[in-house]
Amino acid sequence: MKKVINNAEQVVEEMLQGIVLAHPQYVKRVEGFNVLVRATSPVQGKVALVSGGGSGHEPSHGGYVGRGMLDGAVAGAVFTSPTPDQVYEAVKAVDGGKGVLLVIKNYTGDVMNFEMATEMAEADGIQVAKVVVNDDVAVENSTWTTGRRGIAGTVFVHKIAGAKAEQGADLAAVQKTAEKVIANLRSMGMALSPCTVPAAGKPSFTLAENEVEIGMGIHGEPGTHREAIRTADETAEHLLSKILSDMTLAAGNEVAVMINGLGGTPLMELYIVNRKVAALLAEKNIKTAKTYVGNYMTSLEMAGFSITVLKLDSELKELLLAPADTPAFVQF
Amino acid sequence: MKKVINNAEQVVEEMLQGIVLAHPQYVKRVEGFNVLVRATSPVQGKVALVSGGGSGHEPSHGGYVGRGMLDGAVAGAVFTSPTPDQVYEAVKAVDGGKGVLLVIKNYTGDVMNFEMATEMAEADGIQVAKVVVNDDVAVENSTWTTGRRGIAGTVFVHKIAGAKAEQGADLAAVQKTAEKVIANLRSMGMALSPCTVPAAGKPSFTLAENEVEIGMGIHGEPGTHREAIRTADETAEHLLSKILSDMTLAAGNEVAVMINGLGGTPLMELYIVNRKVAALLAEKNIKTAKTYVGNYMTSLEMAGFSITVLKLDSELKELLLAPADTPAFVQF
Amino acid sequence: MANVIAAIEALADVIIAKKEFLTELDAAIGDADHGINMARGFEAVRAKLAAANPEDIGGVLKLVGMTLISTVGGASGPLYGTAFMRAAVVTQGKAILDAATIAQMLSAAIGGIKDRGKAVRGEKTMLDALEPAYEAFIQAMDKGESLSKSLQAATKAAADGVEYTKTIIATKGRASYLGERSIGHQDAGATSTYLMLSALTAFAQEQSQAV
Amino acid sequence: MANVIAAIEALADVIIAKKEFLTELDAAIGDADHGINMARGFEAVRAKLAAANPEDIGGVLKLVGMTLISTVGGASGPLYGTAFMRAAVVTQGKAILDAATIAQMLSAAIGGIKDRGKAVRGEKTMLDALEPAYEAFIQAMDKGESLSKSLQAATKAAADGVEYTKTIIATKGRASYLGERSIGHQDAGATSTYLMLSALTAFAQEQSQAV
Ligand SMILES: Nc1ncnc2c1ncn2[C@@H]1O[C@H](COP(=O)(O)OP(=O)(O)O)[C@@H](O)[C@H]1O
Ligand SMILES: Nc1ncnc2c1ncn2[C@@H]1O[C@H](COP(=O)(O)OP(=O)(O)O)[C@@H](O)[C@H]1O
Ligand SMILES: [Mg+2]
Ligand SMILES: [Mg+2]
Ligand SMILES: [Mg+2]
Ligand SMILES: [Mg+2]
Repeated sequence: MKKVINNAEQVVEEMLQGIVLAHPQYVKRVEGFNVLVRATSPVQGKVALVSGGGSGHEPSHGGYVGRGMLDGAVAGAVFTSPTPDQVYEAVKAVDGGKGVLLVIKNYTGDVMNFEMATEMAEADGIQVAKVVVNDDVAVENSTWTTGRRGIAGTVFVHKIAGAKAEQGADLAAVQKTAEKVIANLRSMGMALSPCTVPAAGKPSFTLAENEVEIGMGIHGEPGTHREAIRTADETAEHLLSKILSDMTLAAGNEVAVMINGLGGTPLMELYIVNRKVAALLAEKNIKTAKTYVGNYMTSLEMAGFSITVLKLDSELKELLLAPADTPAFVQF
Repeated sequence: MKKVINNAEQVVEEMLQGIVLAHPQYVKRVEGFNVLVRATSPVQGKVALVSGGGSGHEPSHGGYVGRGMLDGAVAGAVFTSPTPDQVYEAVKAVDGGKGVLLVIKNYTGDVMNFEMATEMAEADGIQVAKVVVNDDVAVENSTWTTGRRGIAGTVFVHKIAGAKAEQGADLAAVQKTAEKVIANLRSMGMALSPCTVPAAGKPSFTLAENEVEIGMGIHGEPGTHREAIRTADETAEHLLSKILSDMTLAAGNEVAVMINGLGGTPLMELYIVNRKVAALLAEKNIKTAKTYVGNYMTSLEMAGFSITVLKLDSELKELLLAPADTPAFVQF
Repeated sequence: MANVIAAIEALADVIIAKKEFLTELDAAIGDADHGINMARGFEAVRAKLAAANPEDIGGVLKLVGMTLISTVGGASGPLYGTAFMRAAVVTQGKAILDAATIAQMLSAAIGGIKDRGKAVRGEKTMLDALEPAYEAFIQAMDKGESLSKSLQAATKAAADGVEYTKTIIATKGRASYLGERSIGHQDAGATSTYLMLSALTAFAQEQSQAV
Repeated sequence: MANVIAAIEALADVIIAKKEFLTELDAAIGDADHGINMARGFEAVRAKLAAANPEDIGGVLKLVGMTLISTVGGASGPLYGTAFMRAAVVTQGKAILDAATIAQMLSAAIGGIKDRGKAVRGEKTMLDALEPAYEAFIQAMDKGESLSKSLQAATKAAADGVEYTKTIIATKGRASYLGERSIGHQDAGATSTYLMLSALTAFAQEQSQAV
């Protein structure tokens, strides 16, 4: 394991210190907890958004704390959902009297820990609502499973629900908008190489030199299958077709697209993927209102990418294009 | 070589297509050339900035084309400086009547190719000035060598000279400001792993499992020496001390800092580095006006990072903090 | 009381000793953190126990549960945490750990895990070790076996449960994303449950021999 | 004319054939692109020559120079490009490549490289192959050797020059950043210069035997 770290046990703590030192204009730390909130928190009279999860997905989620997006982000150990007391502290620190929306990625651990935190906060009289993001179409949806995972599309939930909250909407309305985003959101990814959890010290899986993992999660957990690496165009087409076959998009519909890097893939490759995705959408007469290309939801140094498509209506489009000002997502 | 590409010979072409498809609000292509210019180019009555170099450093430089930064970016083959005709086309496409400043990184090839382009543009009656960025302190400065290399600090030149041009300054003034940035700019980097130029098909060097390359360039060219990997704090301290010993910073001075990822290093590690850099600067009573942490000037998928310190005066600070709106650098 | 604390320390020892093993099991079909998570939790439990002075078994178990909840994270944190919290409820005011109390504790723990995780047996989780263990324990007790023997039976059943998890598809937790590909691998959480039961059994055996 | 074009094609052949080798040399102390750059340039030269119909040697060389400038990039593009452009100037209106013309061409090319790159001999660049080659060529000519023999002498001197680059520190170009660590490695650009000269020599030899 070759990493720029001091101590595998301290990576989250030291990273959080580094974030606060880098971006004091945006974020502050809730003393004693692995929680970042806006420098201005609590924002009175605004619904607050809290997200979080395991660390290792940077800039998710601390990088999205700021005007127009999140109010608080809770950082668990690497790839491990944070504990309820941490989430509870975040909720208390950001509540401005209009309630708190929790944006949870659909993993058993995340859901349970955030639910326990909800119970704690509600006992304090804080209004808490939650949404669970499950955009990953790689995983079949079935009542027999935990359901689909939440991956990079979560950033669109932060952005759009965050803009809604910034407009002054109440908790139920912000939750409803977030749920609409989730209903319209599909993602799928693939990995070229594994990543190494610092405390584990070795890669969580291995791939042969010509092998890739399709439907890869963002925690180093295996995907749906392995195959020989194909061209960027073939891979993009494969992932996009899985995504589109799971949504109802008609010619003339508008979407937002995210080509998300998992941490170790050069931007050059992400743009090559976008070239094909844009062409395929244009062929179907689907209009792309906005495209995001970059490392938004990573898996440490994993090489690979995911594609996210969000179907827009006029409300979602306006909110997506609204300004945001956070360490990792700035938009006029 | 495992990459998300279609054809090693086509990566630059396909990437440029992908960038334009992703960001039509920001950039357009100069038809037939590997040149991106602002969607609004030429901007009349403003000094235009053109930069460029080999590809593989994304988001440099196309990602910095937009309001408050560059007007044009020229993309050479991977790690190979662009040819004069390409630079010449960029200059012609962006000139708004007030002249064009070329921001060149100090590599023999870049300097020669941009100089030949200058001769071509001047023959057309276009006013052209140039600055050469040489922020890398890893390479000793001596009349016997080509001089220091230009690396990540170049982004500060784009930002600050771009803001100056946006204010309406004339070519000589923009050039003078750019030169002040360069005089106040120092960087140094290190690599944990090599990268693979697509057309070469294999890594340009190899490092043992516990070995790192100190003073690494951004083209896979070797650094000053190799050593066993140290802790993040030790490495940060080593690089920063090399940087600081080459500038005159007194207690109370203000700086801007960039912790730049080379493409394959997780943001988590960059923030851990920033934690130490911030602490060391604070110890010396040096004030950090603004910190940037992320992948600004990469080397494909290379793991590693660089530290850049820019000494600010009131002009540079104001220009650095001025708004910018480009695909990869947005600031209110 | 000292006995119960010593028993918890025995659990901590085995979890910390098997940190890598549990992490490797989780790597195969999960996200490679179960051992790390559990070891972090039991390190904290050790430290908390050293500093605290609980009044009864319930106090010990509550401290363990709360510590696991606030330090483990992931899926196993809330699940084991809730299990210990529920076991604490049925041991409030008690100072001696007899077979009947252990049966009550196991039953309460299972209830807590089910409430929290919404899983049932056969979904390739810790329940596939814990439920059979509980049943075997009750059966042995009903047959009049000693506490030590009953615990041995429970541990044996948990071991079988771990083996059984190799044969089934995961439908809860992170491994469920793998579908068929989860077959052939044993569940990490079932394994940590088995390890804790076996440590408890060994501890009880030592105690009974010492007495 | 056909002869000159065939000679250029011989240069293109060797550069393209040695693409990987030149890239590897550049990888050791540079940025692993010299062979790729040069091969891209000479592929373009081949295509351009096939389509164009230059009137004289100057026309051929100008086309080569301009094509290299607009397709190679890096340091070698402007340098070799300028070299061919300068050689084109001294061969304007000429249709036959005799020894005197070749000497003029080499001299003009060296001047162009020095003007553009500001390097002198001994800095571990293509000049360390080209200048000795030129001198050896002149010397052989002065001794009354045949064109073919004179080219052989030039090629031999270029080969020695390549060997010499292994012994010195680079002070120009990308390898200069390495300082002492550049010792022991041969310069990529000197090597491509040697390869082109040796291809030219082999070509001239074939021609003289054919005649
Ligand atoms: N819904 C559930 N009910 C019971 N046990 C579960 C459930 N989901 C997961 N588990 C158990 O948790 C274990 C995984 O724990 P751990 O790796 O620590 O958490 P995570 O899956 O969040 O990384 C699984 O091996 C399984 O035994
Ligand atoms: N200033 C210079 N003068 C002459 N030759 C030079 C100079 N700088 C570099 N070279 C030659 O160019 C070669 C490198 O070419 P290439 O790899 O294509 O370009 P780059 O260094 O830009 O990647 C070197 O091996 C050297 O022979
Ligand atoms: Mg986990
Ligand atoms: Mg180069
Ligand atoms: Mg796990
Ligand atoms: Mg080179």
